[in-house]
Amino acid sequence: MAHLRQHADEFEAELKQAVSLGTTIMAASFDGGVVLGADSRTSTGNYVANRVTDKLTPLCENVYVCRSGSAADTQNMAAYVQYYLQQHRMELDREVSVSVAANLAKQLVYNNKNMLQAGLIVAGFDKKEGGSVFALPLGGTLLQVPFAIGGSGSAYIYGFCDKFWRPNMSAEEAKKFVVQAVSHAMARDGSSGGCIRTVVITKDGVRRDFVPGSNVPQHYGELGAQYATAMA
Amino acid sequence: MSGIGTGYDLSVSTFSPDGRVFQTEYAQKAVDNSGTVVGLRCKDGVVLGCEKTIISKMLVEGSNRRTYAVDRHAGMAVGGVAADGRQIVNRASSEAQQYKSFYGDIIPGHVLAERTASYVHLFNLYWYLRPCGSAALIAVYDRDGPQLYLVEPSGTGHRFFGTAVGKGRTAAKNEIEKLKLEELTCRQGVLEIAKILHNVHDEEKPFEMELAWICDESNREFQRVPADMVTEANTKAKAAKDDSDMED
Amino acid sequence: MFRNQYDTDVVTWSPQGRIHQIEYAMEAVKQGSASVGLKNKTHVVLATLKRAPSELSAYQRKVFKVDDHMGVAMSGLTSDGRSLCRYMRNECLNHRYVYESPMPTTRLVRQIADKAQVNTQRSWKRPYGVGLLTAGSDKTGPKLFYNCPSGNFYEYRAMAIGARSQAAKTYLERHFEAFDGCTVDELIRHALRALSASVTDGELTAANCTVALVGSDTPFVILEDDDLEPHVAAFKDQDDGADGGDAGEMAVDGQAAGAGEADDAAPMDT
Amino acid sequence: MLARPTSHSSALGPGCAGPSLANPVSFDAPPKHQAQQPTSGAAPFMVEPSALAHQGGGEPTKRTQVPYVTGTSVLGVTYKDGVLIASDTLGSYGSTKRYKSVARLKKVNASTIIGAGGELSDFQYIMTLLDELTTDDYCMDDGVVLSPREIYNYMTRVMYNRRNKMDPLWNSLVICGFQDGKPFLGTVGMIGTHYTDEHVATGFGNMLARPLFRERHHPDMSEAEATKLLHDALRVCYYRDKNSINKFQMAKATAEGVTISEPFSLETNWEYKHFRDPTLNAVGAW
Repeated sequence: MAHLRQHADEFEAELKQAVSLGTTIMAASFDGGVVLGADSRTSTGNYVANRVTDKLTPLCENVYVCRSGSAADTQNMAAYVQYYLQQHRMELDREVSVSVAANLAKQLVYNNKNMLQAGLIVAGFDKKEGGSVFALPLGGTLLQVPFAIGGSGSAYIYGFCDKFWRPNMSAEEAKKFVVQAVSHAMARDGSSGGCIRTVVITKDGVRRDFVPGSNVPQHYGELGAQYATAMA
Repeated sequence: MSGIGTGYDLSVSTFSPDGRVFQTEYAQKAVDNSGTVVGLRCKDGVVLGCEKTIISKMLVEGSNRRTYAVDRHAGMAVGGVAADGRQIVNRASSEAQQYKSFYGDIIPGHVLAERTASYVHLFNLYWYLRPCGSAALIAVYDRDGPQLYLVEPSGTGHRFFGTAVGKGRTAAKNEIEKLKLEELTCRQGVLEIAKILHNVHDEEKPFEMELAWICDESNREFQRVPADMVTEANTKAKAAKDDSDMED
Repeated sequence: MFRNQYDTDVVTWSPQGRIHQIEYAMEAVKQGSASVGLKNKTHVVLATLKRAPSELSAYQRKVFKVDDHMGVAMSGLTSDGRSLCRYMRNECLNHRYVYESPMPTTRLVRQIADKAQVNTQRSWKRPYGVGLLTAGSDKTGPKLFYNCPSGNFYEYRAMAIGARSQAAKTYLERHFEAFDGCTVDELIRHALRALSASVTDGELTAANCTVALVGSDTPFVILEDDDLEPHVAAFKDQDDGADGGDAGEMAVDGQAAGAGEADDAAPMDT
Repeated sequence: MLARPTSHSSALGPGCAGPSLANPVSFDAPPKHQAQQPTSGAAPFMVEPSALAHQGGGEPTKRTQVPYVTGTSVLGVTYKDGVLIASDTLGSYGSTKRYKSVARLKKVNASTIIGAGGELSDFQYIMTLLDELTTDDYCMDDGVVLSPREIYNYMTRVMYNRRNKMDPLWNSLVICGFQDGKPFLGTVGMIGTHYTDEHVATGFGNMLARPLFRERHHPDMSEAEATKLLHDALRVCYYRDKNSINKFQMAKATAEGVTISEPFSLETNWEYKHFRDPTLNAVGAW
């Protein structure tokens, strides 16, 4: 009995751990827009709390954010930025620029760096600058970059991205690049997994896409769908 | 209807029976009675010009400023009470600074104009304040191109192609309407403003022109017009005026 | 004395677009004894007439050091002036603390003007009743400013304020173009001569005036009594000498003083 | 343009000096009468109350953060006609070389450059402070512009006051410029420590580059000599500082003004005989 209770207590403790996006997120700019991508796993300790998470959150019509870190912190930060951008949109009376959205997120991260666990990537499209990607890691440094990766899984794909990212890709090429990269991270990072979600933002608007877990590209040491035993 | 002696014109928080706020109108008088300020939006930028009566020959040239940069991409010229105008300038520049630190971007023209107008308007709301006795011409060059706004003591703000406030405003506005602003460059605008200021100026007193612009030539930064250009415009304007006087 | 219903507080505009309370505050400056300021290429000189409320009292001080590179002379309500002066000293100290350099004169003078403006737009305040002549020397050279109760400020090459200052002003207007080439001693003599035109009773002595000096290599210094005596003596010698005509001329200016003062700039004027 | 006291705000900037805003705009009703505050001049040096507010009892709050995205050393040397400073362009994330094109040298105004190591978000914040000061100078348009030394002094106050709030800006700064016909070069640490010298280096550079400077630097070097010295020092830093990359920028301040170079790399040498074949005479000994 005693050891059962101990088991239960350990399990309780695990559930009480912060719900965290041990994650792979990324965004890349291409000719005429940006593409964002993320896995869909949310964990509490070793337990997968959500296997179909959406880590690509809209900040306004033309800007999205990839969230990593604490799910609670990043969801609420996104809500704050949405609120500020709506205010801003009304005062400005025209399209919000990606840099403004990124800067608002930066204020939140920088001014509360001791309270928040949040690594973000802000990306979107505006008429003046076209597609832009902003990396916003822990601590609140804001850097405009051609592409950005983040979350625990990103450590496994620096080499892949450094090799395969090129300037002036087409939307299709960029999306393929992102899906490939995220799948490689998912293949090695236990905290990343599930499906791959992508968002492509161009002058024509936002297009979402979804790669179900069963269709995620398979890599070294894995068995592809063709080997799968059918569900009952 | 005149408000004098009725008691309805003593406080900014009092309406007259026919729905006017006389204190606001009186503040506008302060602008109407002082030196002319002209603003032109040309095709490549905005030029602002002020007529400054020289109250003493011992004044240092260029002292008693009327044009102020509010940020690198925005500036204003104030007509009326100079001291009140400076408060408006201070507020406008702190608005510009706050906007930049919050949004990480320069303040757009219409936002600056709107926020400045709200500030000026606040002085029309409380019995313990008085309306500002100055009007501000705001020149901005942002991603939407060059823009000119006018904020008046009542707190109203409008966008203009060209406008004028102060003693010579009526004559000045007549002159402005004759200009083809969409074809005019700022360089030409400087001369036009000089001519207008010379025309409306009461010849009894000596005066000084203060000109500022924001245009491609100034790297889209709000600056005083270079001294040699002002001198040149001054001479040409004076000559033009003498010519037309001869004809009369 | 006029009276109208628009002149009792600072938040009421008159139908003509004037604020009488501000204009009255500017009158307060003229109640105070005269102050003059003038500069050459390197130095600024301030000079004031002092008054004593009684035979038994000391003279009221009207020149104050703000910092090593700056000082003020005032006419009008000296108590208002002293509180402004205290503010200026504080700002200079803070500037030195943050930047380890002297506060630029133009900046401080504008801050004072902005501060004075606030007093002209709040019903629970009154405008300052003092005119300040600020002399400063910083990396942009010697500077002389006049701060008015209205919140306006002007940069001058030479200026006089206070009671019967029109006489001094007339003297300065006649000579200021030559000041740039003057030595410091000559500049002080000009200051004394201008000031003497505004003396109401008796004559200018080392006891009833104060001179102050600041320049690029001269920290702000106040000359009074014994320190001032040689300068006053030199100025008297010169005026008693061959150049007597000038002194006579001044006396005439002095009499015309009262009439000329009306053309002072109204607060809203450019 | 803002007529404001000499500090940014009583809470953030150099902070503890400086009264409230010069021209506070209050639209509140007339103030209630209050007893007169003492006017001894002590008030401006009071401790900012909010800095103590959280210390109500129990454990003192620790706000001393850890740095996340960091830059490494900045080096600087004076020479005959000016001053040169240099750094690499890496933003490290722990020991991950994460961002490789971060400009860590920035122009402040026409005569001043600042370079930073340490937490880059704090450096970005410092740049917003300095941009505000420079914009103020621009707006005032009165010919008064902050000199390199004034900016240096300002930064010492900012850094020291933040450390007094137990919330330091995690940077080492190098500030250089040209003033009164002479080069200016100084450094400010994260707790406000500061000094000026003819050559400076922050962080690891203090161990790696300064010995070289001490041997080879003299104040009347030519620009070419100074550039060579800095290149050699940068090369050593690249060899022996693990958080560095071979991509640098160099900035120059002279009487003509300031410039910041495009990123460049340096030739490195791995061709010593014993590098290629270290175990020639003793297999397994290296």
